[in-house]
Amino acid sequence: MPFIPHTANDTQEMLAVLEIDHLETLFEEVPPELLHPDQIDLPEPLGEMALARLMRERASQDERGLLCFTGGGAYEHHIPAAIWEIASRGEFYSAYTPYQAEASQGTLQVLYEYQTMMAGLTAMEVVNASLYDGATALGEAILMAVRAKPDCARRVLLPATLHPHYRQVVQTLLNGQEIEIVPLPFCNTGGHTVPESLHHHPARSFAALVIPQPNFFGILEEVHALTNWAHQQGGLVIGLVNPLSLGLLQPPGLWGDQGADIACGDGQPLGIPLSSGGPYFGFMGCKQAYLRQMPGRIAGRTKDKQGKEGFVLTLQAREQHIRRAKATSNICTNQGLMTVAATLYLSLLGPEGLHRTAAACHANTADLARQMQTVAGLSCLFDRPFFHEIVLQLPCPAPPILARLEQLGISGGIALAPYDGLLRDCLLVCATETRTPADNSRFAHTLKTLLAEEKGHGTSDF
Amino acid sequence: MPFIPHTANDTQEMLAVLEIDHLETLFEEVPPELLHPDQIDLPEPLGEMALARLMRERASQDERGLLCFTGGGAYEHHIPAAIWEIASRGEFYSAYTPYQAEASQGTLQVLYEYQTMMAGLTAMEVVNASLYDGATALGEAILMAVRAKPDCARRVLLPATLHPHYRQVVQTLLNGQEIEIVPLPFCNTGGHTVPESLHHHPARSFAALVIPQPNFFGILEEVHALTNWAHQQGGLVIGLVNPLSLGLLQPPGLWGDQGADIACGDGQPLGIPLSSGGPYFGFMGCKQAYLRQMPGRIAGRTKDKQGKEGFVLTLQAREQHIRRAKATSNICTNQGLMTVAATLYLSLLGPEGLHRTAAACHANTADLARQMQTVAGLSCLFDRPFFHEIVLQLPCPAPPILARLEQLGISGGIALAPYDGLLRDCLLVCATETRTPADNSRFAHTLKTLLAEEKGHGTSDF
Amino acid sequence: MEPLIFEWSRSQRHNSQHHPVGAAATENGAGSLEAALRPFLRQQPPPLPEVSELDVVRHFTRLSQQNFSVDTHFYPLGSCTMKYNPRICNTMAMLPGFLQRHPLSSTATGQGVMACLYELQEMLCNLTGMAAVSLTPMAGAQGEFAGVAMIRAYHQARGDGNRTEMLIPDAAHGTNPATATLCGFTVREIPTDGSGNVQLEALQAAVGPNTAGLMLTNPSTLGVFERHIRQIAQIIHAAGGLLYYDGANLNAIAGRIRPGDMGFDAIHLNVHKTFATPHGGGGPGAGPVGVAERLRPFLPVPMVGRQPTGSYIWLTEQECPQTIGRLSAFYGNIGVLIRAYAYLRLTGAAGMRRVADYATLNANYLMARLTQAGFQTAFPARRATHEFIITLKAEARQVGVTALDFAKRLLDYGFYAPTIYFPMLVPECLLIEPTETESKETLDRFVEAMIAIRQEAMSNPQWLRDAPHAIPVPGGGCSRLDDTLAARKPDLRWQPQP
Amino acid sequence: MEPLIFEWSRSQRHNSQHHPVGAAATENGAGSLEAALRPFLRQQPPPLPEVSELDVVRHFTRLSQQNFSVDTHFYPLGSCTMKYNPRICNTMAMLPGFLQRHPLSSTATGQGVMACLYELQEMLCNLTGMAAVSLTPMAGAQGEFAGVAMIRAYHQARGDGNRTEMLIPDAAHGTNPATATLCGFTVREIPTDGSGNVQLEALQAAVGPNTAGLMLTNPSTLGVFERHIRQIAQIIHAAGGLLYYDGANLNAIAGRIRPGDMGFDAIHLNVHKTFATPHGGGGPGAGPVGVAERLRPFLPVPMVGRQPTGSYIWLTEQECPQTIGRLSAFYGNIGVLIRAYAYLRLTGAAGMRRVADYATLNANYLMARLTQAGFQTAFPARRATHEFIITLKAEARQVGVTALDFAKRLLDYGFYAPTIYFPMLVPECLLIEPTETESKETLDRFVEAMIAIRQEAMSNPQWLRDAPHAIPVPGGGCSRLDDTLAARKPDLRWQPQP
Ligand SMILES: Cc1ncc(COP(=O)(O)O)c(C=O)c1O
Ligand SMILES: Cc1ncc(COP(=O)(O)O)c(C=O)c1O
Repeated sequence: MPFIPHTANDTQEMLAVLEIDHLETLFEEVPPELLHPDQIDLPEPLGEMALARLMRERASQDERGLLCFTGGGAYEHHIPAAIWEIASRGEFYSAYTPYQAEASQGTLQVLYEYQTMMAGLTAMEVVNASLYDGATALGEAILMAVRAKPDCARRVLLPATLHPHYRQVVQTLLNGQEIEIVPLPFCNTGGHTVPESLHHHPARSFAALVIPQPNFFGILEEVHALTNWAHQQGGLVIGLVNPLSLGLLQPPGLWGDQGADIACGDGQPLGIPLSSGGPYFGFMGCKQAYLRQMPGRIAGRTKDKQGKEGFVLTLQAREQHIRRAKATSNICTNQGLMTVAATLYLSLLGPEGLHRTAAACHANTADLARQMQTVAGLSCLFDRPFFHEIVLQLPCPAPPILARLEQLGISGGIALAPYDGLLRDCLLVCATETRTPADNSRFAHTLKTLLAEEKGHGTSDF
Repeated sequence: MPFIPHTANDTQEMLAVLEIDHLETLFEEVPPELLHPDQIDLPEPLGEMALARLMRERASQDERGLLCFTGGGAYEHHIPAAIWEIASRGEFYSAYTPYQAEASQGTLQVLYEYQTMMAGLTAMEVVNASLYDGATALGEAILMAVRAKPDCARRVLLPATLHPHYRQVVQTLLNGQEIEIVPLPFCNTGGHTVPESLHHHPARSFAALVIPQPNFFGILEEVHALTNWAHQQGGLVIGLVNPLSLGLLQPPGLWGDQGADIACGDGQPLGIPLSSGGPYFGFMGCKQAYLRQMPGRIAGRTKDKQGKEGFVLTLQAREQHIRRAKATSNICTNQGLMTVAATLYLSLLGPEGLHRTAAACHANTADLARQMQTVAGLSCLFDRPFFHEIVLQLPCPAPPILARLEQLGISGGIALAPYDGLLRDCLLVCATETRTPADNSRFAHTLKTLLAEEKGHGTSDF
Repeated sequence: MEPLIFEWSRSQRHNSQHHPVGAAATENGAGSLEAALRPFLRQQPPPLPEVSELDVVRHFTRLSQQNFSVDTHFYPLGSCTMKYNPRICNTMAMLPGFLQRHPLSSTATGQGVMACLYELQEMLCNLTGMAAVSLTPMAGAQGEFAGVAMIRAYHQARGDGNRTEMLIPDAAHGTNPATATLCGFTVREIPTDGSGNVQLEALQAAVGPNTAGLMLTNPSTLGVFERHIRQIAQIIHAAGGLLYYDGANLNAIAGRIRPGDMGFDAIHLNVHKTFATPHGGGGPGAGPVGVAERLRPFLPVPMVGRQPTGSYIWLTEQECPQTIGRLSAFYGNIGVLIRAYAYLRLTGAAGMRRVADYATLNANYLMARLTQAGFQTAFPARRATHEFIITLKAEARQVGVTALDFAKRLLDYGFYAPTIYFPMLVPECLLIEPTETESKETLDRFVEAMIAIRQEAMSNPQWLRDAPHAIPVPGGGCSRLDDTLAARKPDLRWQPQP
Repeated sequence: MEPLIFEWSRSQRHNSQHHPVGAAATENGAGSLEAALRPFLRQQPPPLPEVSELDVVRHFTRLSQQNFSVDTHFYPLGSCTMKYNPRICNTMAMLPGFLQRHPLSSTATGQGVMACLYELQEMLCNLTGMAAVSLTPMAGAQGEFAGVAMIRAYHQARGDGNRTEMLIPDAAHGTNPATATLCGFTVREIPTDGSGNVQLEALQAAVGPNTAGLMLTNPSTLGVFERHIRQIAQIIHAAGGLLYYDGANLNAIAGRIRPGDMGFDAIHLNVHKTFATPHGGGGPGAGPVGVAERLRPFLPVPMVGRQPTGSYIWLTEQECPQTIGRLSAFYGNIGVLIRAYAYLRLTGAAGMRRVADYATLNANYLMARLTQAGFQTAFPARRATHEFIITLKAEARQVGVTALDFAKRLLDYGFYAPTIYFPMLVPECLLIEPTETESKETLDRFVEAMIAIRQEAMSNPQWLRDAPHAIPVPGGGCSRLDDTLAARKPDLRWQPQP
């Protein structure tokens, strides 16, 4: 029997100890009408060999070797081989949440190191041991901010420059909480949230302002002005950041005069494979003052009976298994193994590697922007500083172009029309450090050709 | 610097301890004319990211997903995933030969378990810890037999049913040794070595008879008669076996009345990927009596100072690092990690799994033979019992057919003409447990179509 | 103790093999970033360690060895179902074709993975007896959130706006009440009776026009099967409420009993329990939700749909306008779901049934052996399901050793400890779940260890209170760690000595 | 101690997930094999363990943890070059496209791997200054075999049949004389002088018309560079012999000094030393051979050739009629060669030079520190190359502790021991090779440990003689193992208790 070690003999001996004759008897307390008499309708079991053949076929169906210029919250980055060779080790991969600290020092020390690195990266005082993903981390951050600011209205300011999926997830998570989401418009030319446009939100009329940096369009927000303004109104600032960008960009802990109060985001860029969208991980850090409002697990350093240092999960009184209905969140299982990978990633790259990677991402996208602007009919939609992702204005709808690009081996970005009617014919593209100038020109040339064809069609249709 | 941890500061400090200023000074004892002044002409270094891209391109060039019916000494088998997930663990993979036994008990215990399993499988009394591959193992076995039989002529009987590459390797290895290789012909209809045909080799006229089972053509040799005959002549018997077949077939240790004296072969079928031909591993076992003639490393069980059991490399007095010019072989590094994989394989399959796998291989090939014989123009060349590999007689030369098959996604076997002029238009094929009846009929149907085309061509050419 | 990675750090130690090279990186590198970007740049490099690749490999390899895990130790952690995670499932999920796909690339490039997900939806429907399944929740607790949010949406859609109360048995897992609160409900606890069942009278008394529903685990976290489940369902449904199933314990019944047949309206499953996806030291998992027909419109998106042509598409807000919405930026923990899919294809229906049978056999056998050895179980009159509870209150009274002391001492014997102090209503409890993948010999060895520890407790209780003494990890591990100190003076990140 | 896998075994315990299923397997399974096969079937199933997949995973995972390895420990094993094996090289070699290819499938399906091999041949030529390279030898010793066989073939091809003697310095590695014998030569040892060089007079006296050649390592296994190499080459060549280079120590000079320039006619390389392919606990490695022009015709086959069209082909006996022949059933250890190729592409020429520089710096630094600490080196007047020798003969005389005792005690400190008692001519020696991938801090910690052990030796020599005491592996490992017992009563396989 696959994965069940019992021999017929074992089963007999064990039943004998129980003084019963049949396995069925074990279910005697179950009302008989609930015992499903027949085989449930699942496909016949496969051996490992047949399964492997099936899965290899499925995976190779999806293996296109596309040249990837698509970002939008998930990015193709170089993932050092050592990461998954180590993170996949059985002792990490098949362990549970480290409830028994003494038998889980490895995992706990990694978490402590992870928290330290992420705290350094974001310039936040404390960081938790992960949440599900960037979008839910933002949702949790808002809940946390509202809890922390009982003197403010249960409202949160959410810029329209936020990733639309994140906005949707936040909406889902806040639905039961009577928290109002107040959308903030963005500047048509700059693609950013204009600080001056917020003046009609009075003090204490909101618990938090969310600042995505870079925002969904790749544009850099005026984080200092926004942060200072929100603080002046008595609200908290939640910085939503791409952790890789922090190799280069100012960390949320240093925004404005006092720094953001909560930082969160998606850890995918730190060594996590794209994998159709998950598993990734959410990270969250905050000022010390809000520590006991923070959701999620936290590892801490302590001492053992001999006075030696060691690690435990701590501050559990915030969590559901202790505080139950009054917990800071319902989260239990988080994305542990992904933080192991991220810790490996940050260790392997170090400050220099992270800086260079972020710089290369940006330089490659800048090069892509330059190359694209030489193509007739193409332009960059926004004129403000960006990081590593840009919106291209096409002379025609993007979806058919994207489909053609894909046939030609290029994953050409994200059509923005479905998200915002105003962004018709717009394409969100990025070139990470994995792209080369040659890749960029292949993209530009292919697009040029396609646009020319498209125009030809247009004319002949006319 | 990749993989060199020295900071500029470290280098300075270390040079200071040495009281020198430049790294170059370290080479001051080298005659200056030998110090290559310029960069040697190698490609520019790549970062890991660029390397990964290059290697993925190369690997995907070779990734054809061919349906494999090719055997001939290397077989596509199901490899349980657990094997390489564990064998690739750093502690196995990055360790050296376990010279310091106390710090290498893991590797040594695996070797001891490996030796036990292989001894059981082959029914030999002792087994070593691996040789390079099956062909060199055979070469070593012959050298060993000649050493062990100083009273016999330095001759060895080598059936023509042996894998031709093995014959070539043996030739290479024996070249310096003045050992004569006496080829034995095979039966045209049976594809085997006929015991009765050996009578003209008198007693002590050879040190060993090699018996490949199954032989290169997949045919089963008359191992009992051959073994008994050789022993009567005072020669040793070397059984060359496919270890997977021993899940089903009689082990060399039980051949004839006394059993083969030495067993060897290639371990590839036991969980080792095809990998274009290597790394595989050679195995060798023998009767206790010849233990001290055996080449290669051997792990043994012993006791520690506390009387606890533990493992060491033992009987090193046979080996080059002790015995030097008088060693049983020059082998030093062997194929350690492959034996770890094989031990995992044999543990996961167990006697039942190995038996079933061998039976499935054979049944699939039998099914293939049946299906092929329904194709007009195709027949099986030999009429004797076979295991898991057969020779098909085609009505036309095999190479162009093979090329066409490959284009159609089938790796269709091995053309035998290059090896033996008498086997013109012959194809050696096998269907392991990884093939299904549907795969077999796809092969048969494709071949049928190709032969029909070929015939069409033939006629039109006429 | 292994030093912290930061202690290995040396300024300027680089792994240049991971530095991007090439024109863009060098020519337009940090030095020459456009002037426009300058005001946004960080002044100080982030304080990350500067270590070599070898340092990293050694450090984290050694840390890994300082863990217990299913791959190395028996891990009878009740409620967590720590069973063997077949390596093939991992290997397959790590195939480059699956790993490399961008979530926003077209469905044309994702038919392989979507086929797996679609079939997984179907299989889970069949296995649980529910009408439809959404795979998107990223763990059990998020599955619960989705389920409870659907219940809320259902009542709202019917204009039934006063159903503000969620009923939850006192034995429930903490995520149940936490989730109910998060969804805006008030939690009302329902007591458990002496044999581990929900007190029906109390339940009957609690229901009313405010009742949104009841959240239940069955088998419960007390390790018994709730026999009155059909009555309970009737009571709740009669009151206009819905029944939520916490599927964390499905391993006990999968393939034999279906939550749908018990009358549940919404359920979540823990693939990282029942379907052998690895726990990863605390995730990632996945918590698919299933619903009865009437909740179908509210399922979280995206889901995978199949077109008449046979090709797969994502179902989103467009196709499901009443959905409770999205729960993650993309599609949930796809890689984890692939592992679960692979596992289910390996077992099939017969295999799942065997899982339930042998998980139950192992638990009952272990319970019987421990009972024979003199341990006291929480519900001696009941059959265990896949887990059961031992209470050490007698030992605590007698010699003053606690469940915690027992747990710590087990570590010395090379066994991970069972869950302790949960469920809260049983004093000094150990919740023990052996799972079906453990052999009789392992259970027997565990019994021997328990007996030995009990003897130690009697003869030298201090020895237990001081445990662990020598955990079998390299270097012998640490002794008991001070949780109170950790919480009192939180030290949550390393800081360089000034 | 971890029990043997056989002790976990229980009759009828199967992993049916690894049983072939389907029509052929069941219908034509063992029971119904053709009658013709019956006489060939084994009567008793092979005595393999019957264990579950979980047993297997746990057992071998735990065994792995009972090893020191480069990934976990400093491993200064002289002559063996235990440096960091970049994980990327392994990951790339394990790509399915490389793993799945059958060796006898057509070259059309192998252009990817053959491109790597061809370029590797070229790179090794350039790096070593040789005219041509064959990659087929499967380890260093087989490379030596190929080299010496080529020397033999060369003399034979010239009708120079009396060259029956191979000269080998007394410091040489055991594989050198063993190989010479295997190739049919008589070995003649050449003594080493007091500063580690070959005694030129002795060499001069030894050469003659019987001299087939000289096998030399440079830098030698004494950890010094043979300064008179050009003179030596001249002496050998003048006598009509050829010069063989044992490339095991190439790590000391790669990228800076080329064996070809030194006058060598044939060389082998150890990819599992210089090119960072993992040692795998004793292999697989690979031992490519390179030759000067005059030996080219004799290179072992197959090699990779490139056609004018740019496509790659195998060169075999057809194209190379004078070849010494085949050395393996197929093409050698391709997977290992792919790792070496990947490594060389990562380093390039500049990187290889840095390897030599820093391997040398580390060795000299460590030697200097140990000398300062009072240890006696074998050749104090010489620069170390990438390795050096400490002799403990003073300590042995003084307090009766041996190199073996030191080695065993180092294990307790978490360091793998240096090579001991080799080369044989230095009494109580430790051959120490730190390699370039180790940091200064690690070397410093090693020095501290050596000093501490020396103090222990002085104050309590028995403590060393009883070492190791507590090796940092789970469970603390074993104490010193009895080699003599092992050889006297060989116990080479487990047998069930009768
Ligand atoms: C009974 C029960 N319900 C819910 C959960 C929560 O599941 P998750 O940890 O996946 O969020 C758990 C997990 O421990 C559980 O045991
Ligand atoms: C100097 C020297 N020569 C030759 C060899 C033999 O190489 P291999 O072990 O790869 O056969 C070694 C390996 O230890 C060595 O150190």
